[in-house]
Amino acid sequence: MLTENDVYALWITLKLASITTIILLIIGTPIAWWLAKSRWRYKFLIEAVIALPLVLPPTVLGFYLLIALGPHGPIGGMMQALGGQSLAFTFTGLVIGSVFYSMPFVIQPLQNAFYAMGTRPMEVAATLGASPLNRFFTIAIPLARSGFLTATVLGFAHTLGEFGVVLMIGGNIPGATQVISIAIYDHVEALEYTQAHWISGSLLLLSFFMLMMVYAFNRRFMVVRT
Amino acid sequence: MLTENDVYALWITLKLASITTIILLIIGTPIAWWLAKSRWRYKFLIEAVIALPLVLPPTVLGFYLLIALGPHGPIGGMMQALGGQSLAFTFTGLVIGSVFYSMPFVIQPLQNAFYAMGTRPMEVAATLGASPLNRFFTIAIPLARSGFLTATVLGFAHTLGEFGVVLMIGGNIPGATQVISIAIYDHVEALEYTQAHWISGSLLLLSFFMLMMVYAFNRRFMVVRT
Amino acid sequence: DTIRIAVASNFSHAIKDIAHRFEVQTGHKVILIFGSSGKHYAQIINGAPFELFFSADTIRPSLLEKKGLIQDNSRFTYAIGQVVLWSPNHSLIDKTAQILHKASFRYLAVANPKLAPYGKAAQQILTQQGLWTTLRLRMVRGENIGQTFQFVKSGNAELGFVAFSQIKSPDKKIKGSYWKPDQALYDPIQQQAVLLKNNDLARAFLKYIKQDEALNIIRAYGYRTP
Amino acid sequence: MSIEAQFYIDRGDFSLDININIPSSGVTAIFGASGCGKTTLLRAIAGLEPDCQGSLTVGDEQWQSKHYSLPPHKRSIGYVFQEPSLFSHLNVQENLDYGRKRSHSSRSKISLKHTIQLLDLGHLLDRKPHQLSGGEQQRVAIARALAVSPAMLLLDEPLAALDMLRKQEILPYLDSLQKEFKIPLLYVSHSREEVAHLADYLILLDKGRIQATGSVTELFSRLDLPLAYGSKTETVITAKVIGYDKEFELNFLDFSSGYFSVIGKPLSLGSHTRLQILARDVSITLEHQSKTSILNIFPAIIDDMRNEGSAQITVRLMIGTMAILARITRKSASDLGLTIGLCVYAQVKTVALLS
Amino acid sequence: MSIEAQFYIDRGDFSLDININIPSSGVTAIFGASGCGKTTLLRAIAGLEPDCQGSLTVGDEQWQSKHYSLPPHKRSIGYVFQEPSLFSHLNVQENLDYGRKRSHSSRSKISLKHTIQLLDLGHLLDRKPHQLSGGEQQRVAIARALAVSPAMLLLDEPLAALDMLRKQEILPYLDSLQKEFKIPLLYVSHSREEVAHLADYLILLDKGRIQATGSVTELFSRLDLPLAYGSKTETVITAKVIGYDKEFELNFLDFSSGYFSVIGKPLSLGSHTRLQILARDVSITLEHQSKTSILNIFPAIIDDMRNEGSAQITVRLMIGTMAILARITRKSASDLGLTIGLCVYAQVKTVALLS
Ligand SMILES: Nc1ncnc2c1ncn2[C@@H]1O[C@H](COP(=O)(O)OP(=O)(O)OP(=O)(O)O)[C@@H](O)[C@H]1O
Ligand SMILES: Nc1ncnc2c1ncn2[C@@H]1O[C@H](COP(=O)(O)OP(=O)(O)OP(=O)(O)O)[C@@H](O)[C@H]1O
Ligand SMILES: [Mg+2]
Ligand SMILES: [Mg+2]
Repeated sequence: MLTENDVYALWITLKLASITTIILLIIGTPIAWWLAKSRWRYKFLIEAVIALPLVLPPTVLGFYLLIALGPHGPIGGMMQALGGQSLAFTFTGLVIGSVFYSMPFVIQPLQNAFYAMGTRPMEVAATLGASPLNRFFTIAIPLARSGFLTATVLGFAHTLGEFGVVLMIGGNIPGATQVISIAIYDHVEALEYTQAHWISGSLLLLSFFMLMMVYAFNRRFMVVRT
Repeated sequence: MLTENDVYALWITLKLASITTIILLIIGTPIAWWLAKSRWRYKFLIEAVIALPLVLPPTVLGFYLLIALGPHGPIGGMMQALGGQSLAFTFTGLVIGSVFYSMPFVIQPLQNAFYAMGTRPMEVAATLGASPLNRFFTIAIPLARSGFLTATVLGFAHTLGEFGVVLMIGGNIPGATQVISIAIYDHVEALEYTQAHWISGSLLLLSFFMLMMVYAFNRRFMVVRT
Repeated sequence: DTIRIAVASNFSHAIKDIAHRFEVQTGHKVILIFGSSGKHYAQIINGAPFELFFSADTIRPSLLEKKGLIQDNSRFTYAIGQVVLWSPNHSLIDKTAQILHKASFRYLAVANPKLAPYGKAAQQILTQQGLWTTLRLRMVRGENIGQTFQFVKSGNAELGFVAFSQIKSPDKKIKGSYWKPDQALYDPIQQQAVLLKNNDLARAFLKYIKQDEALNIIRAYGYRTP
Repeated sequence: MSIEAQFYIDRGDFSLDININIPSSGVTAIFGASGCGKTTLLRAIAGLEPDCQGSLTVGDEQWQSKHYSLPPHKRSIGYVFQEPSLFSHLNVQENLDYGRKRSHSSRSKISLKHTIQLLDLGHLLDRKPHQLSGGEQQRVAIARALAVSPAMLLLDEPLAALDMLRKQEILPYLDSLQKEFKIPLLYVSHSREEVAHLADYLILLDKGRIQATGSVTELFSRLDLPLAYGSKTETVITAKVIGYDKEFELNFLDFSSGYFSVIGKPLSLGSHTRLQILARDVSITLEHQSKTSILNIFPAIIDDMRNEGSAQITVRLMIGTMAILARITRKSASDLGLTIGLCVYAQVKTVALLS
Repeated sequence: MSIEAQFYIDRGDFSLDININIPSSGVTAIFGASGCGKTTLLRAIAGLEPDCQGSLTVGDEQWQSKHYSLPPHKRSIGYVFQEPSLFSHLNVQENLDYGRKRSHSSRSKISLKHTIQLLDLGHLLDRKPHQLSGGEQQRVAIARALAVSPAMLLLDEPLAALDMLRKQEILPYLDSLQKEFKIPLLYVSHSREEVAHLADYLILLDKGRIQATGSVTELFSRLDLPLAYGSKTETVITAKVIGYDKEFELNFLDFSSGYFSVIGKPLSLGSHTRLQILARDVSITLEHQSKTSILNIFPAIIDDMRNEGSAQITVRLMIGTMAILARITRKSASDLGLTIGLCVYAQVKTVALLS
């Protein structure tokens, strides 16, 4: 059975995953577009940097983020100098960490989708009077639909299951920064297996339904290519 | 400075990531192809299931895998009935866990790439006398190149940084199942921060060079679309 | 009022019990944050909002003390852990743990001696018996004592050195067979707590935990008290 | 030996339902309005329409029957799609080699070198498809299909994107291939000119159904088919070479009831050749006229007249046993008092050699 | 007002280097072999070639100069690409609406309804592009470009994939649009017929360079251009409507030195119209002949004769001050003893109204 804490953790998790995914889509889309279309010689350096956060174990990445966000770290120090609060152990901190960590899962599929689209549809839209921004929204995004789907699913799911980073910079504070993945982990650690099974089961079921809906819905809007 | 153990862990990590990626590409490619091309009504169920392992925190997933591999679990029980050994705490077990966990990162980009290709190139190849398998290798795979690149990078990097699952079912046996991510984690936990920085730095540098090479190399073979 | 207490995972059951009573008696709220002590340490030096820290060892509290991050003279030992060799199999372990000498098992689970005091204790016990090197290849190492327990519990390791507190709880009978080594065989596993902030409620909690009511609970969960 | 096809494909708005017998040698043109099912028919023959029901026999091989369908890669065909459809990851040379390497046809090979030369692809071999112009892509696609040395060629408007001069080079080449290698050729085209030039046999499609099939000679002179309307009505006839005038480069070609003088290179004596006469090139006079630049003038009898509902009429003239069509204004017909059965002279301004 | 373009694009193997002045009204045809740079030129005008250097002035607007290039979406053009290039995620209706919604042209709108009807797209509006045949896609692409109500139309072989009947419907429609809305039309085509029908002005391209520019009338009667060769040499002349014969549906069209009788619907009296005369349709006689179905016979003087190195010669005849080309066999020329300066009769079998 779910405790009140667990329910709250689930709520925080969904909030975190949604916000992270939205932010990732917002900042990832222009980056992916640029990566797909730019002819800059040293683009590959940026591409390599984007995939880097992946190779560090999440807890370690979280550790470094913690140092960076902490009062002695560059970001945290800056925040404090500006009179702001430290971001560590806050929900905002969680969002920053998750965004950082799930970035490649959003950018890479989008980049591929934009690339596969070719230049022609955008040229046609331009001759039909659509401004760059307008054609980006009315042509590029719909045509990159399956890339967006993948990006969203991977980004969202990865943030759901995200753990190490969140544990480190979130501080696992129930009701504030404890997400469901850590709640399950805590139950497992505390040998409360039944509880762990329950939450895992609910999470899986919920995710399965969400994913199923997304994919089933997507079928209807598939862009057919020949 | 890297200890002998760390170097060995790095070696095991690279071995694990390579083998996992290869296995994932081998089993992921046909699945992705099927998902991209099939017109089966309930395909979306399979698509949802494939993305599921993502939503569980890795440690918890590892926990369930551990139970499954154990003597009372379905897989472990079967193995024992067949007279085999338990897979937990072996390198093979690690590979199984990693494959399971990194699956969606390989399948999704491939599926998108196959989908974006459309049907025409394969039809043309057929009329030119290429058998289904032959045209799959000579047409579909090269055209899905950027999908393969993404799948490989995401799969490999994710396995490199993989941690929870490996920690759980690997047993962290130095020289056998201790991977570099756990080694860094251990250093962090043991407050040996300097050591942790060193290994993280080396891993990042190594990964950066590998990624850079891959992307730089890829530039030359990009399939241009208009 | 509310206080936040970072607690080593292995002490979770006992402290939940204690905190609950404390809450009932005082009407204040206690938020418990479980995790590994290494992580908590890293978080505390980076400004985590904890009032109290219940570590699994003595090292981290004394380091914090050295750094001047705790309230003066607040460091004290709240519990002393006991290590046991345990197996869910009722007949595996006899009173003298002959099985260790016979080595008739595939895996022995031990917590990482570098990270977990229980692992260090196990190491001391085995070294004294001249088994540490001979059994090395059969040992699987849990990152912490919780994971070590899971290795054994899931049946993947036949037996392992776990915390007595993990198999003993006030209301349940111990399942399986175990051997409780003499206290003299290893350095006492002192678990220390420190007060991080000058907070009245936190001081009240510390006061409460030193009273008999709390000490009884601690003992009922398989710890000794100083 | 022939190609027998019976296909049924249902797509809701559109269905293809045909039963045809295509000669397995020579050129068969498929003609019809946009959207009438030409591409669909070719795809069905190539085995690319999975929902196609019916049967297909090519020579003595059964390619499709009720319960069986030979997979496309085992059908020895060369297919030029309506869009060039080059492999974007291969350069031109590799595109050309793709099919050639996989061709296990035992028949004598079409020389790739010659094809490359004729389609003027030599300077493009290292290019990737996106570096080619539309017409260049189309030429590569044609060469790629030919390189397979297939047992049958399916061409879907292969020359649509090419200029006149290029067409005039490629058409005779396709024709010669077909003759030399005995490859039946199925050819979709919107151009009556191309069809008249190249085709022996014609399939007229309309909304997924066969409207008419037959030899080009036959169909082109039938007044009841849409072919006879528009500005390009023509007659195609077969004649025998009986002589050559070296000085003026004129061939003399005998048909049942007279001979034509037709300009061109000397044809081999005694051989049969195809001639095209556009109805618009035929004028009618009541008297035999001399001192005119028109060389081919024949006595003829008016066999039929059909008003096209405009200012023109189409007149069928019998020169002996041969029918040709003439298109003249209603005014001329009235001025000259033309009626069926009247004896007149047919003046043929231009006769084109088709083969 | 006119369109002045000076472009330089370098692609290694190929470079486009032109400097032209295109009339900003009427139809300008771009003609040239496959790969000569026609598509590249249109793309440069549309602003789609980023590496294009030079300048472009359209009317009084500067679209490109050394340091500035008006972005493509601000150039009020309608562009039909060589491939249909429909938006695959939109259905036909949405494709058509895409440009129309974004068109902020103040000029009077082209009626989409009428375009749909004329291009016969009514039954396809709900379809996605992959459900259309090649020609159907092409028609949608044309309608989509027109729906923008652009200030200039760029058409890259828009009719290549269409059948004859369809072409005959669309050509006059394009022509009427151009007249009614005063939209200059740049038209790439490989078909001399289409060009003769539609174009006022002609640009001949060869390997990225201008080979010739000028009015169709002028270029089509120049013997030194490749246009004058091949089977389709023609003359285009302008004449004035002076009368109509209702019964036989004949227009009488006055040119400087006589009049033509041409079939067709009544033209408005006094208006000027364009006529096409194919060289192959003109025969020469020494005497005036009657009792012939040929209506248009004029006295003429031989102005020039050019041997095409074959059995035919092209003769330029002056009918008064108007030049027309005739193509006859060398044998006829020799039989009739034709020489420059000789007085003869030109018999014109067919005169086509172009506009
Ligand atoms: N990316 C490129 N790199 C190099 N050459 C190119 C590239 N794109 C086009 N070309 C060349 O530029 C020339 C002009 O191409 P363009 O498409 O303008 O020809 P076109 O006149 O439209 O021909 P077509 O009638 O075949 O469509 C061609 O010779 C072509 O090979
Ligand atoms: N996927 C589809 N769904 C529904 N209708 C389709 C589909 N594909 C093609 N059609 C319709 O089938 C008919 C035949 O198409 P086909 O491509 O064979 O025509 P076509 O004769 O080749 O025409 P064109 O000369 O324009 O290329 C067309 O009316 C087209 O609209
Ligand atoms: Mg077609
Ligand atoms: Mg072109």
